Amino acid sequence: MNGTIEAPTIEYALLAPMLVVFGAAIVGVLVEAFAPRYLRSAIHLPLTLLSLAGAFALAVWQALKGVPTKPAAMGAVAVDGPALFIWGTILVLAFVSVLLIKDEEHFVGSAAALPGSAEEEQSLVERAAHTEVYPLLLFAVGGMLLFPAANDLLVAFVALEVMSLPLYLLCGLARRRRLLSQEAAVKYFLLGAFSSAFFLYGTALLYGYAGSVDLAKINLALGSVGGQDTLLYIGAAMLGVGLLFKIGAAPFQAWKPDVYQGSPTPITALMASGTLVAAFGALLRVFWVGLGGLDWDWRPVFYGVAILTMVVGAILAITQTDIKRMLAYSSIAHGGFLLVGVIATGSAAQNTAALSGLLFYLVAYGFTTVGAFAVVTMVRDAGGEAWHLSRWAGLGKRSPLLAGTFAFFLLAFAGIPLTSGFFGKYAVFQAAVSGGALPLVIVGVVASAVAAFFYVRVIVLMFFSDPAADGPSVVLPSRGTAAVVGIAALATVVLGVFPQPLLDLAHSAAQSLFVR
Amino acid sequence: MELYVPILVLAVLAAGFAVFSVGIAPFTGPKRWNRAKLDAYECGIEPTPQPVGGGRFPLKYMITAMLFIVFDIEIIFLYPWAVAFDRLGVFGLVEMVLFIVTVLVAYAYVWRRRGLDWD
Amino acid sequence: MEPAEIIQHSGGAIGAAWLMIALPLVGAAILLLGGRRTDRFGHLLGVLMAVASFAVAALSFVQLLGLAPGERRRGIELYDFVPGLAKVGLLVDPLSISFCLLITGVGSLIHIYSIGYMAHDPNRRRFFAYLNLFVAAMLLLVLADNYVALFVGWEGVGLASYLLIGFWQHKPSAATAAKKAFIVNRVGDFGLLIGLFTIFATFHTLAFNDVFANASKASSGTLTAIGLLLLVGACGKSAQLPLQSWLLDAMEGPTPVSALIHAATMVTAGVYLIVRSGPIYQGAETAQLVVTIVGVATLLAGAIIGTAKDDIKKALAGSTMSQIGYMVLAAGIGPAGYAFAIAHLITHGFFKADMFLGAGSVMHAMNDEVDMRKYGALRKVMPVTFATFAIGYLAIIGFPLLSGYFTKDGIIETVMEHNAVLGWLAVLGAGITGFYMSRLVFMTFFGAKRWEPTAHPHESPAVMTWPLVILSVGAIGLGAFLVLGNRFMTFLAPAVGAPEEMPSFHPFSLTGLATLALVAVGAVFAWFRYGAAEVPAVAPRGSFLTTFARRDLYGDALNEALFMRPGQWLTRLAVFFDNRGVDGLVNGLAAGIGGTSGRLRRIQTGFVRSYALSIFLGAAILAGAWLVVGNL
Amino acid sequence: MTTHYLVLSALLFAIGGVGVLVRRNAIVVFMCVELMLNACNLAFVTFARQNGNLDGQLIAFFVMIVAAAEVVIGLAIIVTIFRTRRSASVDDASLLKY
Repeated sequence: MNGTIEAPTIEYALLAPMLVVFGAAIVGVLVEAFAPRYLRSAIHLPLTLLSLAGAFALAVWQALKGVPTKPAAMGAVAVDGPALFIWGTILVLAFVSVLLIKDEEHFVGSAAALPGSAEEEQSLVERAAHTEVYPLLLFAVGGMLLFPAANDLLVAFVALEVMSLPLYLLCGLARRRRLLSQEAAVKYFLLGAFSSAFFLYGTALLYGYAGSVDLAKINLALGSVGGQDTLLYIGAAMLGVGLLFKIGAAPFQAWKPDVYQGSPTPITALMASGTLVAAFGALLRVFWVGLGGLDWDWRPVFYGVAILTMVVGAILAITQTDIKRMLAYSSIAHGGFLLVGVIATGSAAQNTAALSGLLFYLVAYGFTTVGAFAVVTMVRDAGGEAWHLSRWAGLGKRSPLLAGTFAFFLLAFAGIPLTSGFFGKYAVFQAAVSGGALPLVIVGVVASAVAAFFYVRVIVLMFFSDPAADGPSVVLPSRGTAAVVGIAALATVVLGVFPQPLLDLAHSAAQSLFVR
Repeated sequence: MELYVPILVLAVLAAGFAVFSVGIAPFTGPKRWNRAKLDAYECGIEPTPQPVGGGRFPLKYMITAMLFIVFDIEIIFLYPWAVAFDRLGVFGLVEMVLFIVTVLVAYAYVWRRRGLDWD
Repeated sequence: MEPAEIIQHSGGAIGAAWLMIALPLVGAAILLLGGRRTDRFGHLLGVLMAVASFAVAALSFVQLLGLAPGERRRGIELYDFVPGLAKVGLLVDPLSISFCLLITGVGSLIHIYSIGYMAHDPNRRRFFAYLNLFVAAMLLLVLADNYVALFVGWEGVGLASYLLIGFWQHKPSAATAAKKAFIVNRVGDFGLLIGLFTIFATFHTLAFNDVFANASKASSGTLTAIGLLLLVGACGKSAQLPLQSWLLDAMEGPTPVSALIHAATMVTAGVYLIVRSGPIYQGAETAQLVVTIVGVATLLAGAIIGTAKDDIKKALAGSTMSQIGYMVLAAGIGPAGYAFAIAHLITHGFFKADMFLGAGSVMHAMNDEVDMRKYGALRKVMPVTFATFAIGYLAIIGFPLLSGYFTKDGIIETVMEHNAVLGWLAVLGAGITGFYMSRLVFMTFFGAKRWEPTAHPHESPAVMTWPLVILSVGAIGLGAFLVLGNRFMTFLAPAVGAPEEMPSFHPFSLTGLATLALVAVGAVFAWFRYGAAEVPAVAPRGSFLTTFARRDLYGDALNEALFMRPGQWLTRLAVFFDNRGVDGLVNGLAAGIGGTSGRLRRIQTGFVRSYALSIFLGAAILAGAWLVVGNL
Repeated sequence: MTTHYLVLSALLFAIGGVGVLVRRNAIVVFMCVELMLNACNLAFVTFARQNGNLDGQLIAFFVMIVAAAEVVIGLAIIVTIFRTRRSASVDDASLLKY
């Protein structure tokens, strides 16, 4: 009972972007507590945007100052090149998504009020609003930042939950189609909790195997511990379940269409971009760093998962009649394309190529998908957003600019040259080919072709079908939405025409690979 | 062993007093009957008829219950800290203050949003 | 003489050649994104951008002239598009700079003219935005140093053309015409695209420099295939047979558009493509032969169509087809014809734009009436328009010493040396040109007044007439300037090569005299039919030939039979399958995928427990697979 | 000796997992998830003893906190949908499908 425990060193400067976001979230809660109702959103919006921008600036500053070569906070968090790149991506995408949230009344005024009840009427009359959306979103973004940087499995688990829990709530807050929204929240929550239990059990088994949850130590143990391979394999598989669930890889994809459809569209946009980026970052770190020595074992498994994911995503997208479900399946298929890059490991140079390809793809896809969902928010009829595809018929004749932009996003999803999507696929597939995964790339190309068929079908529907007489109207976008669509379209064009700067950036971020 | 003798004596005394008090009461006290004495004890409130199987309780208790769970379990971290706080030094203190402040923020939110109001 | 090497360049106006594209592009972006806020100065900004672009082009030209002839092919590297696969850069050489000067010069004049022409249109700003967009795309097309960027420009001008033809969307005919142009161009673009794929498959690159350097190593079969596919693209864009039908309908667009896009510049993109791809064609004689045949056929067809149209713009459109036919014909001959093809292209750009704008000026004065049978005797009312139009007219029929005389006769002479049959057909075409152009002029400016009672013709404002005057100056002198002393051929030689022996100019060769005689016969015949005689207000029924010509030689009927009907059958087939419940998929494979999809999506039951089951089973499979793989 | 605890933990995890699959009441489903988390805790504590370090015990604390947060959020969501639908059965919430 004597002697002091040495205080751990924590590199606050390195963690600053995350701390800023979490700090702003906590301040946001205080605003909710103490600010009068009419002032809340006026405070929240600048607070949220400023904190995201500030965190981004800090991340950039960190990257300029030099990328650290050792994990921070006693090995718990690794702020390395890829992590900084992913942080930047998530922060920008979150910033854009917030602009979308700000814009329209996507969120219910009083979540506790029964749909159609007098209580709800009352909340509408009072123009009540759940401004908690902003702090919740900041907490989720904070979790997204921590997840891909987590260098031990406990931190990863906590980050996973910090990221997911606010999202479960946000899913259930749609103003329109409350039943669908609540259903989405319940489904996402139950399945998310279920899958994170798998992740935790995997963590427990790996802890049993290696005696530590630190990724570097687990990797060291791979060579030295013998005779407990069953623990290791099952543990790795369980970890995989938790991570693949968040990505939406088959056979863990079932939640994605339902949740994407039911959630408020801005939240869907955030999930489809930010969460996917964060989850891929974490998957890469866990499997490349923690289980890097085991790649001969996990690669065939991921091989199968990638094929299944691409096929399921592309084929099921074809018969969708709901625009948001269609985009959800498209997101599943893109998850599959990205998994192709995860498998393309090998020499250090090969890893760098694969990683930089993945990073580029994530940025490109993130922007395009946020833009696509932003367009979805603008096409409305009496019941809210018009989700059914038949309602989109002839949109090109009524609002050619909007339909043209959406068509452009779809072409980017399909990977047509001169859009950002092309270079994403190109970079990832090229890395996969040089990594010896040619069959996988062939499946990928075929799946892209199948998916392209559906995207083109939507374009044809928009431009060459006659509009319905009582078709949906396109609301005049507010500045926020217009900015989102504009930014997304610009990013899609610029990355399609001038991909080199970002490819270079991704390459230099990937150069050092993940620290150990 | 010597160390525990006083405790043992105290325990015996306490137990003896309890047994003695309860045992002597029926013989010494007055015996006047009324309905209220036979009813179940509910803090002085008149008992309400309950459906079979316990029935359902109003949702308003749920929020209280949830708040209890959260704040109760957060405090788990105070125990390890309390045990080793002198060895953790200033760093431990600062971290714990940060932790408590964060919990207090949540508490403030609940309080301001009337989560603590009974009705 | 072989083309010169491309030299990497930086600095000076040529180094800033990208500005030529960027300036109008920025203009278009500002006008389109700025919305109504830019209404007040939109047209001025559009003009400014076009003129600025011209200034850059002119400075580049001057800088290029300052270099030794062998060093006049300057490559400008912009950036690596795909590392190791495609670099994007510009190629400033005598060929592309000629086009740049034409596009920005004539383009600027037409921008200025449009200020007056579109003065009362509420959407004038949008019009200028599209015009700027067009200029940028067209410049990209000609400045690109590789086929990818060329294709981007190619699609860009197609888009601008589509938007501008359909500019008056409220007119159903304009919307239909825009759609038609779009679809017919898709056929051409498809050919071009396959051609580009073939080039890439053969040479593993799409950069001009590398493709042309290796062209001689490819088999002539491959080169022929590539040449024919590129020709399909050229036919679509340049309205050559059999993809000509869209051009006549495209006259639904505002007249400045017809002048700029459908006369002076965009429709000549096909000629540019063929000339630029010279090294490919020179290894493929069959392809060259097909090019010349297409050219001759189109020049005759266009001329015949021109004779029968009463709509002044459609008559001019027929003439455009015909003149481009001449250029294609010359381009098909090889280095001997390239200089004349491009020279004619440039002079044609001037005199045809001049006449189109003149026609616009007439329409402007006549309440947008286009039927020439309702014109007549306008020369006194609109003296400036008449004078400039007459110069354009004399230039196109090849009146001695005017522009057309030098460039068109140059083509005819060259073709005659190459192949006498084609040559005489070209002479015949010139004769018909003399007839229909005279008919047009006599019906419009001479004879009796056949005006509608509401018409009060007047001369157009100065902002419209000055461009006419400038263009007509070009129509007078440019031909002589370019052709005499083989000035243009020498200038162009480093870019496209030149024949071993420079042609010498004979003022009164046999061919030249024959041409002049035929043209004179045509003009005199037209005078008696339309100048001296009464022109009926309603077109007489006419012979079978007239009907044939009026119906655009049944081009539409042919298209309908060749493309539309099969397309419709395909659609019906698809609908048939659709009705059979296979989700509107066209062929068996897709139907199979669709069916699979339809069945598979039932797995998504909506029950959260079945999703959990899939996760649970997935976890079991994953763990099982891991154990199996790990213990192998 | 610790093997027994590990087997118990695996059994609990499996019971929880199957419970999620077979029970209809959302609350019970959720309790099964919590059971899985507690199975993990048992495994952590056992491994901590086996490996002779305290990390596992520490992790158990964190897991409890996270589980508590999850309970609160889960109950909020479930109660909301229960109030709307007057049913806590997870099978009733199946509007989103195909």
